[in-house]
Amino acid sequence: MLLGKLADLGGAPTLTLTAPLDWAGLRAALPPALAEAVDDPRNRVALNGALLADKAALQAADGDEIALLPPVSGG
Amino acid sequence: MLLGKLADLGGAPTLTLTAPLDWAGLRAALPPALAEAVDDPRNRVALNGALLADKAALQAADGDEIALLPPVSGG
Amino acid sequence: MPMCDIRLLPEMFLPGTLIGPFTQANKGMGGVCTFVGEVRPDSEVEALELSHYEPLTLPGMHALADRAFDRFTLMGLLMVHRVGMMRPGEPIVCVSAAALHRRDAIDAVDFCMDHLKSAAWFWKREKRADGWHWIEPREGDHRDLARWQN
Amino acid sequence: MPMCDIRLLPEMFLPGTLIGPFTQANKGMGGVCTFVGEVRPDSEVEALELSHYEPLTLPGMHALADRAFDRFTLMGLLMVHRVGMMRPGEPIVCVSAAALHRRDAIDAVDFCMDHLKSAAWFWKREKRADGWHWIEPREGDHRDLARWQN
Repeated sequence: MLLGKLADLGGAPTLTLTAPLDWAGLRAALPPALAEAVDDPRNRVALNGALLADKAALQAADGDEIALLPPVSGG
Repeated sequence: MLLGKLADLGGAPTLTLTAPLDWAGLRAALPPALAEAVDDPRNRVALNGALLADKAALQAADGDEIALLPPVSGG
Repeated sequence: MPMCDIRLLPEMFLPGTLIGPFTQANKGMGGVCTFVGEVRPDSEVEALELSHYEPLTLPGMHALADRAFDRFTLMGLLMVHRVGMMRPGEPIVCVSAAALHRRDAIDAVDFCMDHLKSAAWFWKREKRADGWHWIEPREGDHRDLARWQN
Repeated sequence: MPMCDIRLLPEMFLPGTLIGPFTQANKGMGGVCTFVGEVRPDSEVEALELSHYEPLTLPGMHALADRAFDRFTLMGLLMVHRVGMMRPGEPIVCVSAAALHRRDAIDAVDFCMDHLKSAAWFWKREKRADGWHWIEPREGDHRDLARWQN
């Protein structure tokens, strides 16, 4: 899942990647502009709906949903 | 006009006094408990709907309305 | 042109009937903040009476509205206060502010409520089993008011 | 028992239809403060889209409501946020808090709005003549949020 402006960088709101994926694997699988953007500490990562405190510790298995979350802007 | 708790001290919401009245005359014409209460700086005085900055400077003529205003409590 | 609706109401009112038209009249406003105060329910209070002094009370509310317009960037302000005899649960005050930015709308309502509560020409008394009691502003009301003194 | 009504709405809503029942459900409350935000009118903005991430957004709003109940003495809290495509002038957010004392009601609405504005899982973009633009919180929004960090 790509949220907010990261969806523009990814070219679509969702991407399907091959599992298993760690942080290096995720970055390698993303389009270059998006791979660079996810390094920005303001962009957060959630695995199956739970925010990761340390995104570099990502370990995604088959069927897991990774969400890339840029800074929010609500109400 | 006696507002708020000053109406209780005056025994009625309005009193009719004989003009002309200055501050000493007003105090002399009021029931003693009320005369004492109006000295309290928290109690304000208005003449014909206009607050007096200095109530001791009161000068009321025939037909004027004096309002004795205790501290407020609204909404 | 800013819309300003200031009223003293001697009879029970339904806040929705005021807020709906106020919101409609301020279309394109960004945000509207509203506070409705009710006579606080208290099993010992049978009735509440709010007296006012006509020549000071309504002009004082208009002056308060002018200060709110000076201090905040507002598109509209509604300020309605009951007077007379009320029962617990009835609305006693309704303040609504429309502004392009929420900070102005919320702060204007806060400002007007603090001043209506302890710096407007109203006198409140409650009827309990043992008779009528005059109510004075709480210490917290004075503290709230002091926040705006700059 | 405190009443807590938290919703994400994908369709246009009329705030009055939510606030009326909320106020009725909190009879005997002292006061209720309500903020309604509308998509700000801007002649250059054709539409606004608010996206969210289901697994985080609604749980995040519930967590925000819990914090508001911890921080303020509330009787009820209504927090409704639009998602999806909106036109200028449509309501986008409605927060209403009922409390015995006005300070709690007003501050709770202020607190929830500041957090919804810059610390809730929403992403906003505007459609202008030259296409879509992502909107980020203004500097003032971050300052507003920082007020609560103690």
